[in-house]
Formats: sequence, C-alpha cells, structure tokens
Amino acid sequence: MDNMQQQFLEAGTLMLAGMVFVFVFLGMLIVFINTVLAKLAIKFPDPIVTPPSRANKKRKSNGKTHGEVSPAVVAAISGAVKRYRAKHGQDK
Amino acid sequence: MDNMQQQFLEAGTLMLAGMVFVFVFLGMLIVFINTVLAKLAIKFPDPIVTPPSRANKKRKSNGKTHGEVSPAVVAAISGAVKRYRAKHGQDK
Amino acid sequence: MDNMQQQFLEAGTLMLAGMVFVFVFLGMLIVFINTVLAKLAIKFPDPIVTPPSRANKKRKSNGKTHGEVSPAVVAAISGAVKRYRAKHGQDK
Amino acid sequence: MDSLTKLWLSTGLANFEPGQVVMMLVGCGLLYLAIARNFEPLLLLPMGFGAILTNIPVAGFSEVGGLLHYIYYAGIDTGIFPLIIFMGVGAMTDFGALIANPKTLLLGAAAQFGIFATLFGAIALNYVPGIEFTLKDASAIAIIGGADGPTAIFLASKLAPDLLGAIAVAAYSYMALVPIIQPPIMRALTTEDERKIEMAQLRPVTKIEKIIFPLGVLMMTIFFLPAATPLVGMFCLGNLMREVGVVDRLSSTAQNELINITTIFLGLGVGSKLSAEAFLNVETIGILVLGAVAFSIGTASGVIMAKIMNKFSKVPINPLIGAAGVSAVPMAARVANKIGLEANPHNFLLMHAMGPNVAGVLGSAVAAGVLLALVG
Amino acid sequence: MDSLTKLWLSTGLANFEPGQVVMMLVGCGLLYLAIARNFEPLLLLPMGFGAILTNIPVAGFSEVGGLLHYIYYAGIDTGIFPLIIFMGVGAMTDFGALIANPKTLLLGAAAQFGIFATLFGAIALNYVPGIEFTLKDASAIAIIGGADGPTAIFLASKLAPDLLGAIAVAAYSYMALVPIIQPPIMRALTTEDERKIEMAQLRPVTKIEKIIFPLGVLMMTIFFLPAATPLVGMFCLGNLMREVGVVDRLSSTAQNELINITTIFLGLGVGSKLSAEAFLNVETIGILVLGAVAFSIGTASGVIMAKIMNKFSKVPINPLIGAAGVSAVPMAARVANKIGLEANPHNFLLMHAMGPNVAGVLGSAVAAGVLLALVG
Amino acid sequence: MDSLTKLWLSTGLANFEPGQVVMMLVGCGLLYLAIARNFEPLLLLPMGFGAILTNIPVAGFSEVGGLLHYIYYAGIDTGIFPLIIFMGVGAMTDFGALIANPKTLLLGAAAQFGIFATLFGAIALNYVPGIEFTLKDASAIAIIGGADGPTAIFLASKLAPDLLGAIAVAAYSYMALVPIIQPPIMRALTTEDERKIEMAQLRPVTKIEKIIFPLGVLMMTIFFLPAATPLVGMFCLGNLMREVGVVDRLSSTAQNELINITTIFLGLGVGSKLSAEAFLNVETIGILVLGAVAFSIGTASGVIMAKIMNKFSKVPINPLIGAAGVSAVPMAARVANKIGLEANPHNFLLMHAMGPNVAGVLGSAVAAGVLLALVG
Ligand code: NA
Ligand code: NA
Ligand code: NA
Repeated sequence: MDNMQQQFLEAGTLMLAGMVFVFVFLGMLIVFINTVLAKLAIKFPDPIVTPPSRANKKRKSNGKTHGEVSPAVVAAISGAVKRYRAKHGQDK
Repeated sequence: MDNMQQQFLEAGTLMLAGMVFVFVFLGMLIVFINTVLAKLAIKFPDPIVTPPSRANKKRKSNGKTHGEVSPAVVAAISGAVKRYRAKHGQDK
Repeated sequence: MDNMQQQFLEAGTLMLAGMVFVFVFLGMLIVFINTVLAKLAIKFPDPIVTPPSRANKKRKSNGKTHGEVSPAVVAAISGAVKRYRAKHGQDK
Repeated sequence: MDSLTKLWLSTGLANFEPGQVVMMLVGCGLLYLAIARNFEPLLLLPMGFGAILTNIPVAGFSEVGGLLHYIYYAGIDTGIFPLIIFMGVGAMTDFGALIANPKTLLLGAAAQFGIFATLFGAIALNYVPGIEFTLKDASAIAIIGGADGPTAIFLASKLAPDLLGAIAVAAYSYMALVPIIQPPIMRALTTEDERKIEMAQLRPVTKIEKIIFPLGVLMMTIFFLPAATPLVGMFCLGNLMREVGVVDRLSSTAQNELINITTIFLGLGVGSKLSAEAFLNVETIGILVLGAVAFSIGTASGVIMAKIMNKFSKVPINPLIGAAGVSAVPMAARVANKIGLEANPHNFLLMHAMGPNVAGVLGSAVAAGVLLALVG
Repeated sequence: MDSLTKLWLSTGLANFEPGQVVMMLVGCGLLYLAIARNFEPLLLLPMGFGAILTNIPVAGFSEVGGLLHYIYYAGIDTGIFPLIIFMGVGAMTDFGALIANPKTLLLGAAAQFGIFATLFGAIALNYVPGIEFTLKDASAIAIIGGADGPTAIFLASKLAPDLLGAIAVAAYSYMALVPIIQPPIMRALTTEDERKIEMAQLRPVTKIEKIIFPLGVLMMTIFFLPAATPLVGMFCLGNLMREVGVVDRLSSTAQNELINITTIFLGLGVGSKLSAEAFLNVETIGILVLGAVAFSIGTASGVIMAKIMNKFSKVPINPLIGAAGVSAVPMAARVANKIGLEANPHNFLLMHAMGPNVAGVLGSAVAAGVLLALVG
Repeated sequence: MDSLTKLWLSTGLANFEPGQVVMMLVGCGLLYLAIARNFEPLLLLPMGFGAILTNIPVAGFSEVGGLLHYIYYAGIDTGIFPLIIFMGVGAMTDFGALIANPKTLLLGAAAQFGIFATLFGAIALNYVPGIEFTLKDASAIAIIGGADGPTAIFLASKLAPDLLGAIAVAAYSYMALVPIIQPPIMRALTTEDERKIEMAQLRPVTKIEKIIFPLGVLMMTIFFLPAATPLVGMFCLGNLMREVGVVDRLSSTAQNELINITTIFLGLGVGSKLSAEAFLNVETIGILVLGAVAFSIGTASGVIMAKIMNKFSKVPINPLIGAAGVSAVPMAARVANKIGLEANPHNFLLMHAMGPNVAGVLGSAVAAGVLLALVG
C-alpha cells in the first residue's frame, strides 16, 4: 500500500509536470508563430502569382484547343508509359 | 559402398515421403478450394458491377467531349509532371 | 623539419606516380574506345530505325485526331491514377 | 516410416501449444479488422500477419536466426523503424492550418491530458491481482492516449518492450475506432448551438513560415526537451524536406517507398511481440481498457479546452475541433467535420480541425519526451 | 620509383590467380547470357557482375570489410533477401486461374517429382571421383528442379552454402532455358490429338476467394509443414497484400521498389559465392547436369500426370499444361500456350496453364519445406 | 518540484556546451546554403540536419544506441552508402559524349592535377601550428579536388574518418560553388578567340559501345588498379544496368528510390561527424582553403590541357570544356556552355563538355584508387 501511495504520488507529479510542460511548450510555439513567423511572413512574402494574364490564358487555351501539350506533360506521360512497361513487361 | 546404399535408402525414403507429402498437401488444398472457398464465393459474391447504364455512359462521353477530365486524372498527371520534374530537374 | 622534407618527398612521389597513372589509365581508355569499341560499333550497328513511314504517321495522326489513345498510355494513366489514389486516399 | 514419423513430429499439429493457437486467432482477428473493417490496415495487416508467423511452432520466426528476430532487433529495438515512419509522416504533414491559427496548439496540448491521466489509471490497476505495472509500463501504456502509432511504438520499445505488442494493438485499434469513440463524447460535451458555430476562413500561410516552422519546433525541443528530439527531429526533417521545395525527390521517397517498406517491416516486427506469454494475461486487458480511457479523456479534454477558448476568444471557435487534438491524423479532423456538418450543413470544419490535429502529433511527441526524460 | 613498384604490386595483373581469371570469364558469360540472350537478366546481370567483383585480386570484395561480404552475410546467410523477393513474387501472383480449376494443383504436385528424383541422381553421382554430395548437398541441388529462384537460393543458403553459387547459376539458367528444354519433352510425350485439346473457359473467381486462399495455404502449411512457413508465409503475405485492396501502396512497393532493391543485392550477394574454389570443380558440372535432369523429369511428370487426369476427367484437360507445373512463372505457361497454338490455332492455353504454373510455386516451396524438415 | 528539477536538468539549456551551439549554427548554415542558395541541397540538407541532431546535448544521437550512430556505422564506416550512391550515379550517367570524342578523357585526366597538387599543399600546411596532417589525411583532403561527393566520402571514411565531416562539407560546398569559382579562372586562362571556338558535332554512338564501355572500364581497373574497383565497379554496374535495356526496372530503382533513400541516410550520417571536437579547429580551415585551391588548380589544369590539345589537334577544341574535367556533373559542363555562349551566341558546348565532365568522374575515382593503393 505504501508502495502504491508512492507510485500514485510519482504518477501525480508526472501528470502535473507533464501537462505544465506540454502547455508551456506548445504555448511558446504559439508565441513563436505569432512573432518570428509573422515577421518572416511580412518580410518574405510569397512571390505574388499574377492572376493568369490574357496572354497567359491565351497560350494555355491555345495549348488545349490545338492539342499542343506542354513538353513536361509529354515527358511525364511518356515517362509513365516507360515505367508502366518496365514494371509490367518483365516478369518475376 | 555400404555407405552409398545407406544414402540411396535415405534418398529413396525422402523421395517417397516427399512426393506423398506434396500430393497430400496440394490435394488438401483442392479440397479447401472446393469446400471452404466455394462456400465463401456463394456467401460473399462480388458486388455486381452494373453494366454501364446510359446515364453513366453519358457522363463519361460527356466528360470526354467537353474535355472535362476527372480531378483524379488531373491530379495524377500533375503529380506525374511533378515527379518528372523532381527527378529530372535536379542533378546527381 | 627533416620529417617535413620526408613528407614532401612522399607527396611529390605520390603526385608524380598518381598523375602518370591517371594519364596512362585514361589514355588506355582512349585506345580502348578507338579500337575495341570502334570495331564493335561497325560490327554491331544499331538497328536502323526507318523514318516514320506514311502508314505509321497516318496511324499516329489518326490516333490523335480521333482521340484514340494507345492502350499503353491508357494503362499508364490509369496506373498513375491508381497510384495517386493509393498514395493520397490512405492516411498515415 | 522413420521419415514419416520425423515429418509428423515436425508438423505444427504435433507441436502446437494452446497459447500459440489463441495468439494466431488474435492475429487473424487483427487481419479481419484490417481487411474487413478497414482498421488502419497499413499497419494492422502486417502486424496481424507477424502475430501469426511468430506463433508458428517449430518455425522459430522470432528466435535467433529467424526473420522476425532480425527485423525486430534491427528495426524496432533500435528505434529506427518508428523514426523513419515519423520522418515520412512529417513529410506528409501540412502545418498550414496550424500556422494560420496557432491558438489551436492549446487544443493539441489539452488533449494530452488523456496521456497523463491514464498514468494514474495504470498505477491504479495495480490493485487488480495479476497486474503489476511499473511507472515505465504505465508511461508506455499511457502514450496510447497520444493516438499516434509510431510514437507509441517508439516509447514502448524504450520503456516496456514486453508490452509493445499489446500497446501497438491498442493504439492502432483505437485510432481506427476514433469515428466510433469520439462522437458520443463530443455530443455529450457540446450543445447544438456550439456545434453549429462556423469559423472564420483561415489566412493563407507563406512558404517561409512553413519552412521555418519545423526548424523552430526542433530548436525549442532541443532547448527544452532533448529527450524528444529523436521523434521530433525526424518528424521535422521530413516536414522540412516537404516544404523547402529543393529536395522534392527525397521528400517523395520519404512519403512513399521508404515509409511503405518500413511499414511492412515495422508491422511484422511489432507482430512478433504478440507471443502468448506477452499477450495472454490480465495486463493486456488492462492495457486495452486504459487505451480506451486515454482516448476518451483526451477527446473530452480537447473539447472542454475548446469550449473554454471559445468563451474567451474574440473569434468564434467550434468546440468540436478540440476533439481533433488527440491526433489520429486525419481521422479525428474528419470526425469533427462530420459532426459539424450534421449540426449545420454549411459548417466545414475540416481545415480548422487540421490545426489541433497536427498540434496533437507534436503534443504527444512532447509528452513522450517528457516521459522518456522523467521515467526512462 | 618505390611508389611505382608499390603501385605495380597493387595491380590486378601482378596478383591474378588463374582461378580468378576463369571465374571472371564465368561472370562475363553470365552477363552475356543476361544481356544478349535475355536469360533472366534481372538476376543474372547482378549475379554475373558480383562474380566478377568477388574474384578481383587485392580488392577483397568478399572479405571482412568488403561490400559483398556485408551483402552476403546480412541478406543471404540470414535468408532475408530471398524471403523479401518471395513476398514480392507473392504480390505479383494471381491465383485466379488456380482457384478456378483447383485440379491443376495435382499437376503442380506431380512436377515436383523432378526434385525428388534428382535427389537420387545426386547421390548416385557420388560414384564419380571428385564428387561427394551429402544428403544436404543433394537436397539443395535437387531443388533446382523446382524452377523457382528464391526458393533454390533460400534452401541452398540453409543446406549447402558452398554450393549456393553453382545452384543459383543452374536454377536461373535453366529457368531461362525453359522454352528450349521443355518443348521436345512435351512433344515426345503427347500425341497431336492431345495437343489439340481445347479446354473449357475458366469460371470467374470472386474477391473473397482470392483473399482467403493465401490464408488457407498459410494455415495448412502451419499445420503440416512449419519448416516451409518462412517461404510460404512471406509469399502469402505478399499475395494477401495484393488481393485485399486496402494496402495497395504496400503491395505496389513490394512488387516494385522493394523487390528491385533486393534483387540487385541478392544478385550481387549470390555472385560473391562464385569463387574459384567453390565453382571450379567436378561438383559444379554435376550440379549443372542434375539441374537439367531435374527440369526434364519435372516437365515429364507434369505432362504424364496431365495425361492421366485427362483420361479420368469429365472435362478435357490438355496434357501440355502439365509441363507448366514446374513453375518458372510465367515462362512455362507461355511455352504450353505456344505449343498448343502450333497444334491448333484456336487453342489458347495460357490461362489454363497459369493454374499449374502457380501451383508449381507452391509445390516447390512445400518440397523445400519437406527437405528442410527432414534433412536440414 | 523534484520532477521539475529533473526535467530542467534534462533540458538542452542546462546541458549545452559552447562547441555544440557553434556546431548547430554550422548545421543551420548548411541548411541555409542548401535551401536558400540551392547548394547541392540533396546532400547538404540532410547533412546540415544531421549536424544539428548530433550536437544536441543529452539526446545521444551519435552514441551507442542512437540513430545516427547506427546510420554511420552501418552505412558509412562500411562504405556501403557511398557505393550505392555511386551505382545510382552510374545509372544516371550517359557516356555517349565521351565515347564520341574520347580525347576528352585527357581533359578529365589533367583536371586531377587539382587533387595531387593539393597533397603538397596539405603537407605544407603542417607548418601552421595546430595543423598536423598525415599523408592519409592529406590524401583524403586532396580528393576534394575531384569534385565528386561520394568518392570524397568513400575515401575519407577509409583514410581519415575524423576529417570526414569537414571534407564532405568542403566537397559539396565547392561543387555547388563551381559556377562562381570556375568562370574567372576560365576567363583568365583563355583568349576571347579561344572561347569563341565552335566544335564539330559529335558522331552518334551505338548501343553496343555504350554497353561495352563500362565493362571495359571495369576490366582496366581490375587489371591496373584493383583498389579503385569498389568505386569504379559499382559505378560501372549502375551504368551497365542503364545501357543494357533488359533490366530497366533495376536501373530505374537505382536512379530513383534507392539513391534517394541512401542519400537521406548518407547525409544524416555524414552530418553526425560534424561534432565540435572534429570540426572546430584550425584543421577545418585548412581543409576549406585546400579544397578551394584544389578546385582552382583542377579547373586551371583542365583548361590548360585543352589549350595544348587545341594546338595539336586537327579539329578545333574549345579550351573552356577543359574546365569540366573536374567533374561536378553536370554543373561544370553547364558553366563551360554558359561562358562559351557569352563569347559566341552560337556556341553550344554543353554536349562537348559532357565528355570531360564524365571523364572527370572516372579520373577522380582512379585518383582515389591510386591514393588508396599507395597510402591506404
Ligand atoms: Na497526439
Ligand atoms: Na516449382
Ligand atoms: Na573528378
């Protein structure tokens, strides 16, 4: 029994210390986000992605209408085809 | 020579025991398939895939005619493009 | 100091031996390429890829105009979709 | 005939011990949960399979020279597999929602009460005859409340390897049961009006914030809780690789092939700890009970914390998202979203719940570090 | 000058032993077979390369501290690599054709006679001076008749590691030679009319059958032959992952990246056993002869069994599919299909031959288990 | 309170040593270079992260039982990781440009003077108090001039493991700095007219040449420099897998998942050698200086060799491509191309510079072999 009491005491201290620590730690993370990250976000904003300009749009829609596909897509698909063949064309 | 005879005897026993065992084992698998699996197949038939109904077909062909591609395909292709770039755009 | 001289001597020998060796080695590779590989290239030329014949071209352009996609591409894309789903549809 | 006798004596039938049969059924049960009930199948399937293999008589899978022996000692005893998994999870985690609404970190903190309260419960169970949990055992069990598989496995492998099998089973099962365990608690602790609360749209988060965040988390862990740095460090490495944009091929491999390979072997290795001696005892029942308690308390404390914050916050906070603080990413966030939708069909809480959800991952890694530092 | 002398003494030219030169040529031969003749290139290319590396004087690839030494002892001596490969093969195997026509299991059983008959042959070869095969050696050699690479490597690494190189070379070479070895035997043992037999279309197999099948196989192996559970277990794990549909990312990794990575290292590691002492002796010739015999007997017994079954079966069975019982998936099934088409252009046997083909994989794993249990 | 004290004593803050703080800043510096400056991010990111982890007080990442300890001893001390990387690099390398214009091998040879000249420099630095480089150390440092990461790591792990961290940092940093280090040297040593020289189009190379080339390289290495066969052998294996066309799935895995997985762990493991004792001393400064010198000398000797060859060659050779002989594939080739374009907008040197570029990889592997044979 004495031993049990002892263990409960330890568990209680652990609970207290643990919860305090968890709150303090994650609380400091809040501070970190609200100060450091916030400042960084202002100082280094994401490059503004210009809303697709007419020219851009045109190129894109052109691409689609005329069946022209960007080389990257072609490469990706042909790569996928290659992978597919590599995987399925060779046995065991 | 005596030793050889001994070894042949052992090999013979091994052959007999082995072939009997293999046949019994795979034979029991036949029984397993014909009983357990057969029952399971009846009890849990595959969900019947309805032959592509008109509505379905329409949606699909619509999809194609109008150039609408399912988001998953878009995602997959754009993923493939990303993978492609990741692999080929960075050296060594 | 004496020790240093000794070390410089060793480093010098190493430099000499090393550079000689590197040049001899890569020089022999030149010979290898100019003799063995050159002969092999003549003896086993790459199969001549016939310039895409009319028939071929037609099939290809047909494929594109009619929206027929080769089964491999379909398989690759559907594989990509599957991979995509497998990767993104299941969590942690 | 001699050969046939020898063959017979080498069969499983001639060598089965009852415990092994039962444990194989447990393994089959895990397979059933994985396959038919879709309970965290990625881990429970190999784990269930490993449980079957390790209990095969004669085969010696988990003895010196056996496959599972190598897997366990190379990957789990060393802690390598859970850490690799954690790196992959980091590479899959988007902290955007958390950075956009950092207050939700408090929800992730509150939900860890499930862990620490369970410590008490585990000690209390020592009153039950047949159960004798040391403080180390209790800590390893309590971490189930963290609802995070690799963290639980890592901590258990360090503090109570004998209980590893049962703890992993409980952790993954309850993670899979989140949609069943959480809703009643969430409904009981909230009013209809609270569940209807709509939350303001989250601000966009810049790339630099996402890059610096894992580094900040790592630095704080280094300063205040080095014991947690294996877990947090590998998690942050994965997350950093994800966000920087210059090592996409590493990030992709960490999220896919590497985590898949490791998952197969982690599952098999954990399953190898499901031996009769280690699993078939009262303690396992205790662990299962405590796990459910831990999950419930964690859920409740998350919701209550969210209610309190909603009281004092200028912007409204739907208390349902507090339940996501237990982690179980992304299931718990989906549950919050679903219950929110039931109360108010225009109430999309998913993104808001992702904040506490990923906060819960950090929270339980921190809790694990505290336990390692104080008990380990 | 001293340096140049030291450099010369460190060259291969100054240190070559004749055996090493010969073994390098053997390695080049394997590369030739792999590259130019397309003989099982996935394994024979790294194996041939490993053979070259291990025979380089001075470099010490297979001595303590050398790359191949690590690979061999970590992956092959432990049995881990062949088991991972077997898991991947399981994840690639579709048992549908076998479940649809379970009688074909008997063909897979009959073809294992190639293994057990070769046991005899191996012992008989002890009459040849210079050859001394123990029963363990004989068993490891006989398994070549199983026409299954990972099984042969696994068994040889357990029973006769010294013969591993020669056995692996023979196993993979003959597997590649299936289209040359089998047809004459198949034609000699069948009549034109038999080869023309068309078989009934296979019934569709449900998902539940495909899921439960590997579990059933595993259970039976556990009950009756635990010694085979490492092989059969990993195979069934792979197959289960394939069929359940809830762990597709694990199944895909097992079938692709994981098996590829392991294949590279398995090949290198097996190649490291191709040293002059181990390979350049009469025993290797014996092994090569016995391997060919084993394949031929296996093919013949499969065909004969199919002829017998065709006699007694209500539905017609084309005896050609019996030859596929040796495994060598899917090459042997394709051979059966091709010879069937020659006799009857409407006779598509491929799917019907897949049944005995995958049955042969199970059959040889079972045979390996029997040998391990009785001889190991 | 006792618990809080224990918790405090377990914090990093209470245990930091100054050296650890500095080394963490070094790690952060590497991360900065990787992320913001795009300096070889694939290796410098995990390396910088590893440097941070290894210097965390209390956590014991690099002590027995720690993650980085296992990674280092399993993968780097054994040489396995750099060799796997080298296999992957081989599978990514196209020797077409080199085979089409074999004379460029001489450029790759000349650039290795950067390595051997630096040997001298390293010994000379022994005059500086606090620096004491043995010939082994000097060799490991000099290899930085080879501009090849895995080669440098492999050699350093064999000859001077204590310097591994600093050598890897220098090697990868200077490789990333190639576009800054090389151009002034190239401009200083060439005239405007020389830079304008256009080169004849390369002949097409047949498949058989590409297949036999790696085998020929391997054979010559075996004959003349077995000490280089681990590096050259694995490189040639990767290249052979790439070119044969029958093992594409192995080649693809070697180029992608396998090299990615290994890169993560290689980086972490190398980072683990960045401890304060090993890095914070005058020797590190010496290494950084020597590395820059080695790169510069290598670049210069490549250019000068090209100028000499241009004098004696019938077909014109642009001296700029000589600079690519240091390797640093493909960055150095791109630099040559860029400077060529500046002088003459129609002057596309990229393909011509790929010849000396890949020759440089072979050259530095050969140089590493010479050093291993004579000093190791
Ligand atoms: Na958690
Ligand atoms: Na077989
Ligand atoms: Na170089």
